[in-house]
Amino acid sequence: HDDLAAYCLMLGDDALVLAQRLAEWCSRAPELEEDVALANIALDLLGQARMLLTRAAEVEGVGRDEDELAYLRDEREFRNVRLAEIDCGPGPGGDFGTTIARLLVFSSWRLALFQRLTGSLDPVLSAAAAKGVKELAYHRDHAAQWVLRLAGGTEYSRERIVAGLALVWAYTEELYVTHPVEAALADAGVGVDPAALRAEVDDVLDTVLRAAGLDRPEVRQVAALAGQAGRDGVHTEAMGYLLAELQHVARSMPGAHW
Amino acid sequence: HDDLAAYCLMLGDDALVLAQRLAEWCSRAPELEEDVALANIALDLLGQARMLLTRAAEVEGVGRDEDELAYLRDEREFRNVRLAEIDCGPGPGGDFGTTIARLLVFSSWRLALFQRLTGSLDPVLSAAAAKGVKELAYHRDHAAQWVLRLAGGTEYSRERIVAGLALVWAYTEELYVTHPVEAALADAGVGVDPAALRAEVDDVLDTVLRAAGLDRPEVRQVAALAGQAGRDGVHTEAMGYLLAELQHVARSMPGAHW
Amino acid sequence: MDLEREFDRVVAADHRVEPRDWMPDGYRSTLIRQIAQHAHSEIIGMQPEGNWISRAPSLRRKAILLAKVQDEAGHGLYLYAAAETLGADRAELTEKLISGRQKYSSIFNYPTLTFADVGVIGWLVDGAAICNQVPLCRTSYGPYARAMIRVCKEESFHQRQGYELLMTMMGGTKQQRDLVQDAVNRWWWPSLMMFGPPDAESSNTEQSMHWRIKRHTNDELRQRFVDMSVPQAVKLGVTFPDPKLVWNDERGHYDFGEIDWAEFWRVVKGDGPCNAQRVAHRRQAHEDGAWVREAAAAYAAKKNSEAVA
Amino acid sequence: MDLEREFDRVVAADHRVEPRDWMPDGYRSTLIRQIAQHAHSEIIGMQPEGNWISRAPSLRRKAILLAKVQDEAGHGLYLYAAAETLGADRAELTEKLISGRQKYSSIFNYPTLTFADVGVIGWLVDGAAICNQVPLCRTSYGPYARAMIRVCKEESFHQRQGYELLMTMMGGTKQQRDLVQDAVNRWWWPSLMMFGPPDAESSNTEQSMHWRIKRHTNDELRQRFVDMSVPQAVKLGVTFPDPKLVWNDERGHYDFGEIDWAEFWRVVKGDGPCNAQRVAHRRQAHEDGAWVREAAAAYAAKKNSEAVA
Repeated sequence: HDDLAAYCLMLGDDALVLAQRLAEWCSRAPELEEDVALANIALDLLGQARMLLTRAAEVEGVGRDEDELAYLRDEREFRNVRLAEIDCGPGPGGDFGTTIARLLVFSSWRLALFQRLTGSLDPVLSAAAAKGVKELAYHRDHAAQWVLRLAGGTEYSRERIVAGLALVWAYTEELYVTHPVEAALADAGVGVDPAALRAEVDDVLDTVLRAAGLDRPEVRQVAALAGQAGRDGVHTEAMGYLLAELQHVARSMPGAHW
Repeated sequence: HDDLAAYCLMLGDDALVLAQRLAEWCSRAPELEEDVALANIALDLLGQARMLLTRAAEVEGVGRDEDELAYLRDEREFRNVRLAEIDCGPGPGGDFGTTIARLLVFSSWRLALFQRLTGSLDPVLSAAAAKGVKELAYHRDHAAQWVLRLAGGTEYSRERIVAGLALVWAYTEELYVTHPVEAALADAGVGVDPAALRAEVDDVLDTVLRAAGLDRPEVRQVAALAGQAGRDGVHTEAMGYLLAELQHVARSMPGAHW
Repeated sequence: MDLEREFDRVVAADHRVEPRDWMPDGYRSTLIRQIAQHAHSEIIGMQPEGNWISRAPSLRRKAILLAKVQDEAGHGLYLYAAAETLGADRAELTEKLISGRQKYSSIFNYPTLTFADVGVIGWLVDGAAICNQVPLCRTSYGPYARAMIRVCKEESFHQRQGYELLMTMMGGTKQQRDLVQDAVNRWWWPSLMMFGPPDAESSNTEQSMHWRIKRHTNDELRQRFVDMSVPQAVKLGVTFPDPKLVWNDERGHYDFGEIDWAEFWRVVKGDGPCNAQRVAHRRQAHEDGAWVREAAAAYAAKKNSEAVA
Repeated sequence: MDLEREFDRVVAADHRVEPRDWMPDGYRSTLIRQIAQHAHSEIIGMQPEGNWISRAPSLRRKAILLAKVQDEAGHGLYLYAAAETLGADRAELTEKLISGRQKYSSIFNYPTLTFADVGVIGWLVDGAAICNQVPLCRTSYGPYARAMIRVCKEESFHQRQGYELLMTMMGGTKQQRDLVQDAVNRWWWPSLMMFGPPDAESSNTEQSMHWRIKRHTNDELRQRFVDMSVPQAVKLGVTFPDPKLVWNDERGHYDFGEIDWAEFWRVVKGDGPCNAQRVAHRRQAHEDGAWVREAAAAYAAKKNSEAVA
């Protein structure tokens, strides 16, 4: 049960944190259609996060709810992969190309994960996965379309998507590292071992890159800290600022209901 | 007493909020000497803020201290002028030129204010002012030197300081608007009526601009909201984000002592 | 002249003018300006509420708010599309917005200071917008009327969500109730200004009424909004910051105090708390996105020429 | 050869070599590299702690932290100045840092995850730095030795402040105590790595000892640090994450577990959690500031030529 709660937090936090990042684009996208599209994707992920955090709270069974998990946990208790939290723009850490690059990698990975998760013995996880698979397929296709456009658009846009892919690629190794919780739940038929996703995700990404005429980035991975990374609550220094913004109002008004 | 506490908050918040902004430059300044200088100025202002908030808490007499005032007030309770809070860089809202422009205007204004405040009948205010005057004279001179260098440096640096001055100038009117609390305390010989500072500050700024061969910016003022601005707790939308960062750790750990 | 007579007949009969129908130049240009300003308002209107998406204090409220701001982008899109049916060019309209040559609703030149503002904007600002917009669902120009039907439906939904947030907050802590009252105090008068200047000072009204682009005067709509809002405020447990607000049995309406028209005109003319900020934000997003739009256009052109070849 | 003999005599007698004295090329280049890496470490070291200035949870701690990070900038300045007395150029050294051709202390390639890290960096990281640096106050090159006297004095002050923060936190809530232990767990091993590889694998040590640039071996200093830190940990109420850490009566020292040298070399070679981030941050600041430095130089040149004319 502890493992299941922790697992729901992992998958829930991935979605929550990336939704928070994508929502930063709202009113800042390159065109209105993209404002709508990125908000849609953020909303899908927020919906996934809510289902998963609610499930985590339920399984945990100490009376917390999705909001207590989202707003009252400290940084070290968040379990998302670091790829979800880094600033890929519109902040100074990135731009639209970086955002698309992350979305491509993240949604390809999560789609492969959710496809397997539809067979989970946990009925809530399998239902969440079944719903999520459709959404994530759209997110991935949206990102892939933009990779093609940016790679095949202007010289400058090609530079930008190449730089964006290089930046986010440094966080890809972490996606395939099996955490003990994931290993245990995969054995139990409840969760998915991320190491098993690698070949499939690589294949998807290679297909997109090939269609775009791009090489797979060769970059140094951002290392874990003594073997620990996002799944262990070891985040990048960007995470604290993200949480400060996410949580400030909620933490400022103890006892309030919304 | 309520007025005196409110007045100490006004002057304290001005310093606290600008210190927070200036400290953002730490490790990001154009040269190491400037890292040191901006940190020094931020430290001076932080020291002023601590004296004034402590005095506000004392006068208020309900058992709060400087930290409760800094960390547990909501945005609408902060009393600083909006000039102190706007993003003048290193964030996307500005650059070094904008930062220097704000520092010039702010420190010229505050120096004139503190010079008069040395005669306050409140012994803590007069002592704080006496200490602050020396600091602010240095801040102003530092900013003025940079205005000369940027205006007389390269074509690009001249453009930047002109743009920076234009940006901050839109918040100058507010500096001379007399709040009822200021009026009451000025009458009582405790505070300073900011309206009385205008001629002197204008004169200082004109002198610097003339030496730099720059024109006084002619820009629209950022209006108050139905007559209310920073002194009434009506801030710019930048303020909430600043407070989220300032307060997040403190609010996340209720009951902690530091 | 037959064309003009036919146009007048269609309009007078409350039928719809469609894109390929003949229409007077003044009708076309008035409509383009009005629809564009309406579209701009939706787009600029994303900012004050968008300001709270990252900080919304519950996940449910975050989702509601994000969806609402997204709807505003959608409304902007329908409206720009309606303007395009009249021969306007969206890129040109955007240029006019970010260069300050075309206006948007002045209400968005006020800042959102707390999360309660999100609720009050839903209740009062969307409420006022609906009062203004419902009649436009029957406006004489077909594409505009149809866009407005969709917009109004979604706006009503937003208004209910805003009111529901406020109800929840009023049932919460004292701090929450204080935030709601504070937000109401700040947004009430600007909401009344949303109906535009008093009829006596309003230009264009007569011609627009004739063309059935407009169907009620500013003062009529403002009165309707006040009459609707007062009982809602009572139910909510807040007061409006107007000592002269009182039921007038004789008129069968609420009387209310004098609006600060000097403030209204200052904000319209550019001197509000956020005018410069709102336009700068939009311009920045537009400029930052230029390379992406260029890439998309270049890519589409390549694909087209490949398809042809 | 007289010059070399005189140099050897001065060094052997523990006197100081001064900038205008003759010195061997190897001595000069070794010193420049060492002083530059030390300066770079101070500058990069501003980042992990600077990360918490805006969020420090009390005004007193904010002031202490800002002053400390400012001191680090100051240390960087003294040290670059010391390197310049050997003929190095500060701008070139900076180029070497931001292009990754010169290193800085690997400890700064770890992230600061909570405010407790600020205290632990003060206690352990500054503590280890002091162990390394105190002997440098007697190093043979005069300007370096004098810079180190000032640096060490300030570092000791920082170390006490860090320890005092941790004492306060340990006397606080359970949440605070947990943060301290968590931070100690993360920083203990990297702190031990600060003394460099084991003597058996350390290059340059012998020559540097001969030149009195270095006065103790890595392992000697590491042992001194461990022996000093254990009682401090006891007093604080935290444990170090090393089951093999135990007093050895025979040696009169604490024994401790095997350091993960593979991790050490990975981080040194660029594969730490923050290597890319730290250098990118420095490069960005340097590039963003280029126009300001150019302006200052252009202005100074104009003033000079005016003074001449």
